[in-house]
Amino acid sequence: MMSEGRANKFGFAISRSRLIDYDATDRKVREYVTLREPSFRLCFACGGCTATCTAGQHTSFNLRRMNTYIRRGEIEPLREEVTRCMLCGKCLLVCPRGVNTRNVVAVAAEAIRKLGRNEL
Amino acid sequence: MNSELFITPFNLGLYFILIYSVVRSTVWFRNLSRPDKLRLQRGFFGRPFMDSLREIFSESLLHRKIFKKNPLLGYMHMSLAFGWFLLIVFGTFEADFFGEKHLNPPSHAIFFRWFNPDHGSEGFARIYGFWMDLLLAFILSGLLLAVIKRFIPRMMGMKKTTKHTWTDRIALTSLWLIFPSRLLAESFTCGAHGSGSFLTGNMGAALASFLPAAEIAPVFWWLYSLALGTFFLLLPVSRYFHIPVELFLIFMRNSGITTGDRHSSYTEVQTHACSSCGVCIGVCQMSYAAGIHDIQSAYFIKGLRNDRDIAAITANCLMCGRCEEVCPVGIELGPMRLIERRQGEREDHKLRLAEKYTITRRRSTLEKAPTQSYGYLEREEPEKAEVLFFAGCMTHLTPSVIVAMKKIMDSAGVKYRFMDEQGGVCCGRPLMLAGRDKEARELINHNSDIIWKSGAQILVTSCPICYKVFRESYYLEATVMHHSEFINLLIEEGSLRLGYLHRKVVYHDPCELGRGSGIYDEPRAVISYVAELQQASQERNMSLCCGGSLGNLTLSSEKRALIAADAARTLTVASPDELITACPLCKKTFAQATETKVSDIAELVAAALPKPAEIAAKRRPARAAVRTSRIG
Amino acid sequence: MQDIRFEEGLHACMNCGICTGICPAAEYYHYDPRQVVDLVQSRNNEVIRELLKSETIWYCGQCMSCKTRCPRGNTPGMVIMALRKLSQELGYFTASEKGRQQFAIKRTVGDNVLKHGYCVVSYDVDPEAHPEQGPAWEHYFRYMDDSLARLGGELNGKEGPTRLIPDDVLDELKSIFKVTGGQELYDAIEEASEKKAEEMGMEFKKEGRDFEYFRHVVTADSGCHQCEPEDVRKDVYETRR
Amino acid sequence: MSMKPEGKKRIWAEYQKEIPDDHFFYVRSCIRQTFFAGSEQYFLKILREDLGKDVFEDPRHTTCTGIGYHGDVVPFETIQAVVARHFALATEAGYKHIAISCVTSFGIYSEILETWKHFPETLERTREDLFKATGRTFEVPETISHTSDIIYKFRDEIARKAKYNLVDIATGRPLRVVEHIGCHYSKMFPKYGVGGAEFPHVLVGMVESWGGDVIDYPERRHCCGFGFRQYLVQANRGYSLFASRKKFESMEPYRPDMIIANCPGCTMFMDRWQYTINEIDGITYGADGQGIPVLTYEEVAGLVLGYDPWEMGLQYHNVQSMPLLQKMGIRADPARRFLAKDGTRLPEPANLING
Amino acid sequence: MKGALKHVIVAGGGVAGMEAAGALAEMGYRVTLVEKGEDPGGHLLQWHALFPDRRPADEVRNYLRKRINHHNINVITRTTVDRVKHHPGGLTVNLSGGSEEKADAVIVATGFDLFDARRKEEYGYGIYDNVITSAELEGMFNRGHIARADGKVPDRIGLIHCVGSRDEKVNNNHCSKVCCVTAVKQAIEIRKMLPSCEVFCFYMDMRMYGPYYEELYRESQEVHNVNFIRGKVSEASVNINNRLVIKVEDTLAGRPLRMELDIMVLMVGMEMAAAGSKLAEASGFGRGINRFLETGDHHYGNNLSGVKGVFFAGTCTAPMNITDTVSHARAAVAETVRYLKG
Repeated sequence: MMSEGRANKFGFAISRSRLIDYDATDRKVREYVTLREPSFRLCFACGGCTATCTAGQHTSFNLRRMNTYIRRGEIEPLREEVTRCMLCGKCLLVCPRGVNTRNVVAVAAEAIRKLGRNEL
Repeated sequence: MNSELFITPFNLGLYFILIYSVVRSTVWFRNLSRPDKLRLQRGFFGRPFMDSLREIFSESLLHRKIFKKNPLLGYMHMSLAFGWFLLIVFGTFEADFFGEKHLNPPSHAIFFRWFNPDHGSEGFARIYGFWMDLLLAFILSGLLLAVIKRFIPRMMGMKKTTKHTWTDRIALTSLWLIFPSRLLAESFTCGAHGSGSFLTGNMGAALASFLPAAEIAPVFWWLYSLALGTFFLLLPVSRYFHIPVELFLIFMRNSGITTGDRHSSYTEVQTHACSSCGVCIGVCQMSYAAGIHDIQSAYFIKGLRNDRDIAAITANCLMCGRCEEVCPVGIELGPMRLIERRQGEREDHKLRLAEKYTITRRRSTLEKAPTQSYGYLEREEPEKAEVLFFAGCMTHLTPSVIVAMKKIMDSAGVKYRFMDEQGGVCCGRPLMLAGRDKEARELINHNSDIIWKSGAQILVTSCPICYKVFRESYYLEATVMHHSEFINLLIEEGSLRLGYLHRKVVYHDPCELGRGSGIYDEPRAVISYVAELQQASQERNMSLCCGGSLGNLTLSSEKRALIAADAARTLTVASPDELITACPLCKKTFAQATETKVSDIAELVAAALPKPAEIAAKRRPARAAVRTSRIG
Repeated sequence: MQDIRFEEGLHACMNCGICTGICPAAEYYHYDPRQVVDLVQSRNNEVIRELLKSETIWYCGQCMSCKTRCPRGNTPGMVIMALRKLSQELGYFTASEKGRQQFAIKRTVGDNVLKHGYCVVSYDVDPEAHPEQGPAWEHYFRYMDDSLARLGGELNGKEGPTRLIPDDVLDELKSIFKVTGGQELYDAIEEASEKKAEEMGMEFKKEGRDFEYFRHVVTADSGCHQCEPEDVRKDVYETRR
Repeated sequence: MSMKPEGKKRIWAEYQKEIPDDHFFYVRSCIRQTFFAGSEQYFLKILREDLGKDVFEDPRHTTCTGIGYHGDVVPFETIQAVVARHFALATEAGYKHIAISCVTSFGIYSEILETWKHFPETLERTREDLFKATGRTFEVPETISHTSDIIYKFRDEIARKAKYNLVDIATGRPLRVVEHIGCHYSKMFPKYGVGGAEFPHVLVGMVESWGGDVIDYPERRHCCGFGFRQYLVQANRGYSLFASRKKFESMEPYRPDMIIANCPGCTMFMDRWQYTINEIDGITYGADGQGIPVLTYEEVAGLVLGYDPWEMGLQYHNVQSMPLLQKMGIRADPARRFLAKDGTRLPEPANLING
Repeated sequence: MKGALKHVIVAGGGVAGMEAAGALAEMGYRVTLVEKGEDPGGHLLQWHALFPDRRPADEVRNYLRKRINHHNINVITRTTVDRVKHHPGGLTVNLSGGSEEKADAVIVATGFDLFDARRKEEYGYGIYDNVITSAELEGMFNRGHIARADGKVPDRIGLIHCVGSRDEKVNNNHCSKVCCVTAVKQAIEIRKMLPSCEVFCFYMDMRMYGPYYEELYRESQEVHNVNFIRGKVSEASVNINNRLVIKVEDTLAGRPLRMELDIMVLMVGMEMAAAGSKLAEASGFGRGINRFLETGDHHYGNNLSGVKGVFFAGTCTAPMNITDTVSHARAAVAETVRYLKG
């Protein structure tokens, strides 16, 4: 809606919806990631990666939530997020489903950059 | 006399390759960075020159390295290279000595027998002829092996041999044709004139007995010349280009030029110096343990040489460095891959050259903005400490190692600060391995800042991955030590009193610690001090990768498991009580792959510590911290 | 927390999210009733104190849609009401932008109740302050007597709509407020707000609405009530760490 | 729209609350008496004159403080006592059935009765509080009804007296009506609402027996967005508008002729926000950009019974109803919308929707 | 001769009843198997394939049919056991239609009823087309054809876990145990039949407690690309294209989510069977948690009824999968025999 953001002449602002509208979101990134790192599918969101994450000790980076967002096609919140990973690889060792977590982040970051340049 | 027309293919080829080599080498030289140019110039008029000649003789001609690894293969290469070399040298003497005039064109040496069909009937010439035949036979024997290797590689003790492009095939065929055709050409000529020595003479006589030798001879002289000509012409576009290029490589290397972190003449030379011999394929665990057969260094280099998109190949490597250890040509394969992993390095190199040779200045179109950014990291104010202990991310997943290190340092009375007790920040090595140096720099700066502020004189880490990057990419005043080194130091200076454990153990050299940083002896010294150390079939510079390597971003967990299982099997053949490593990542990876107990060297040492009661009595103060000079 | 609405509104939550799924606030603010209930359930006073000081508890619109569906019979909406009351009693509400707004509600609705006997009074809804009420209301407001008369009412009349509430009745209301703690809550809100105003260096008056602090709480909007991951850490959900 | 009506009927059958036939004690709504005084007046008129019922209103009754309660400045104990005071007035006047004009109040009354049922000690405490504060005592009423329940109960009687129907007389097409139920009507205590929480029948019943078609659209159950503090405080109003807009966009494809609501807040906001959205985004909802008139059930009942729309106050909605009246075949002179006491014309307000 | 045989009446011809009857007959008891339906088989009759191995339900059906095909077994259908009374010297059993039987022992295997999805009003079962139950989906599998009510091929199907389970709003606090794995199984079957159809499971917890269940779950993600969203669906409605619109919180994202579905499958749970309840009331059996039959001891006496000579078998005591039901029935037989041997 064009009216979102700043306060209008009625003295209040209208924020954007936080609803994930699955029929409006775009799952290109998900397809890209799943194609290049099939183990991405295996995540069952236990959160082990997030718990052990080195970057997560310092910032909001949350791989478990990132996977969820990618699956839902909710990319906006990830643009910043993906750049925070240090690729240290701890998550790789704790993942109970053997997801190649580091590559998921790397590929996702790549996909999101490409999305920005309409190369997806 | 138009009957000499047949030498034109040879001459064409020869002069082409000579001119080409001169041009190409000047270009390479011009493209060198200033310092490298100077190195090369200095090298050319100094000891390096002699070293190079020696190396050329031993490696390019005798192929000593290959000999060591595999005599049969070595002989094959030697007979071809060295044999041919001798043939040329003595052929020239022959022409010069017995020819009608001195200083002939090369063709006269190569086709000597054609020009002097009756030569070598008696006296010294006869012996010389015998010698020449002997050389030819020597080469032919190598050729025979080459043919066998081509069709049944196993016989030459090689697991895989590299695939060929069509130019390679033609070049190869012509190469193979050279000597048989020379043999036949000379034989027929000798047969016709009743000359020749044991090989060409007898064979000639035999052939002449039922064939019109004089008429057939020219055919094979033509073939001989054509084979040579084609070979020379195809040389630059075929894998055999490595033969001349290797000479440049040797000169450059001996002059002290290294790969560095961007594409350059040197990387080009290395690329072309690869003979695709396939030795790297044989030692690659990805190949024989994980069944991935298309990413090995030979293919990587070939991709570079043919300027293909090899992103997938480049990424899919453990970076364990085993191939580099065995490369007969001594190509710095690790650094080359790292360069290639950096997004768009090759394009930039091309652009740099373009800018050098065209007036128009073009900018890299590639987006070089960092993919990661760590602005969120907050500066820290660490407490002062003489010894700073950095466990490393991975070590936090093996708390037993941390506990062991604390015990050891406490028992030795070391005053230390635990830098990353609350997690800390990654050392940056994983990012570098992913080709993200800019990003890694951010982390390096963050950590360096803390280390400097702490005023530490020794920085001890439990993780070889961190260790390597601390040593190579951090600018620090503190001496960087892996905990195996540090423990060794504590033992040497007697501040650590240890009992002896009656256990048989085998030691696994972690890639980044062993091949990566050259630390082989300290861990062994420490282990032997507290337990019985078994030999491993693959150790030190040929030690295996555990499969957990962070050097590979794309390898699946299943494949990693295969590599780990294979490596563990190899290490535990002598059924040791414990498998000791010095890397948390190796420890974790092996733990899933073997029944044998896997421990870190620190854990082993901690187990050898006397019970608290015993040490309570008298404890020597640690001097490690103050004695840094001795280590530094 | 002896609020009846806790007993009524809070049994073991299994984090199914059925409440958030239909929560109008969750769609608009960075708000997740499921997590609020889960936090309260933790019975961790530190966490709950954080919650009482946070923006989070002020996002709910009390439509109570959550009560209809919860498979464990919880009512996040009622838990929120209890938290808000607590936050005001303890004076924590002034710690958050949305919380401070309680002062505005007290000075409008709250005061109306005891002054006029109604939550809303027509002559109080000034079109100037309520442009969104639109032309219809503006007209009605200007010609109140005529319009109301036509609909069969009389402003401050004896009976019917918007009749005058006599003083004896107002006294009854006031005394009810005294007896039941309503007045106490009013005072708590006033007191904490005055303190906050001072802290923020803003003008404050004991009466009415025409002063800086009131205008501030009514209009202030930091615009970060939708904070996504980045701010979440600072957000109360993360204080469990 | 293919849906199985029998399924809904089944549910309605399950939620038939007891609505008394006569003798109501009437309590007003702060919002309605302020913004839709006509509706309350016509509720009384219809019940007393058209249906001949006894509805008693005690001028001493006050607000229930509901908006204060849900604005979190009034404690539960306090509102219990205030409501108890109304019960006392009813008891004194000998009434056992409360008729509540406001849905917020209705929700609170039901919450209080439920609380007293499950926690009898709270009833006792309230008795004490009230007595201490006012010296009054009270009987817990036998029933509480929302005034829409009562209109619902007599919907067929009204239909029999109908002068107009919810039908487009030009085409004979039943009007497409969106019904909006106030959240607090039955979402908190489904059994207190006719038809329960998921498929409330209270308005559907009226619309159907007066000839209209009800639209079931995805956001039917969604809140109008009043959200108490979310509207009361200027800075929060985006929340309120956002919720209404969500509903409008969800009902838009069905091209509704009108919205009927049983909640003071909803009636107001769904009307006010249509104006505001129009001002901000230039969007007008409804068939051919005429907006969607939002009417109270009394207003609709009144139209059906043939009362003058301007006497009921339809002109005091931002979305004017002329197109709707036209469809229903009701003749009402727009010129007579805004009159002074003496019958003289007042200046007309600018930019109303279908002004 | 037959008269000499002790007589056991088995109430209910489902999995438990058939297994118990078969086992008893084998051991030389005279068995009367009373089934309320057209013929024995219970809920298995309407199932297409079974978890976790997706084997055809027929295989188990046939096994059970063979099991009761024994000269010692007399099967009475279209009949229910209304009352069991113990008195010295045996049991009197009243059957529907007024007839009375004598028995030495009775095994109650009245099983479960599927939850009546209409009670979960917000999901609009029985109101909106294309809201179906897991049982109806099995029917579609049997017919080998999955389609919307209007016959169109669905592009997206949602499976809603815990419908009528773990929900005090419908007075069922228990977990029905088998729905999670059933959902995963059905999701895979849908993906196989309609590879272009997206499938979503909406769950609160994935309770993959049995052997091969977790593997099936993994397969559904790895091979069949089934999507899982953690959150209990709040409500469903239909839009103007008669597509279902659901509201749910994606609890792993902590945000509300809206999604259109072509078909919404309600994974209906297990409830005490109505027939069983009637029998229990009349015969004074204890009713345990969530109205299932109360057994003598939860750990070592969960076939005991508290009434002499009466034993419980199968899902009348609690939700169970087929494996457990068969074992439970065999245990009931063991108890019965021990009782009859005195």
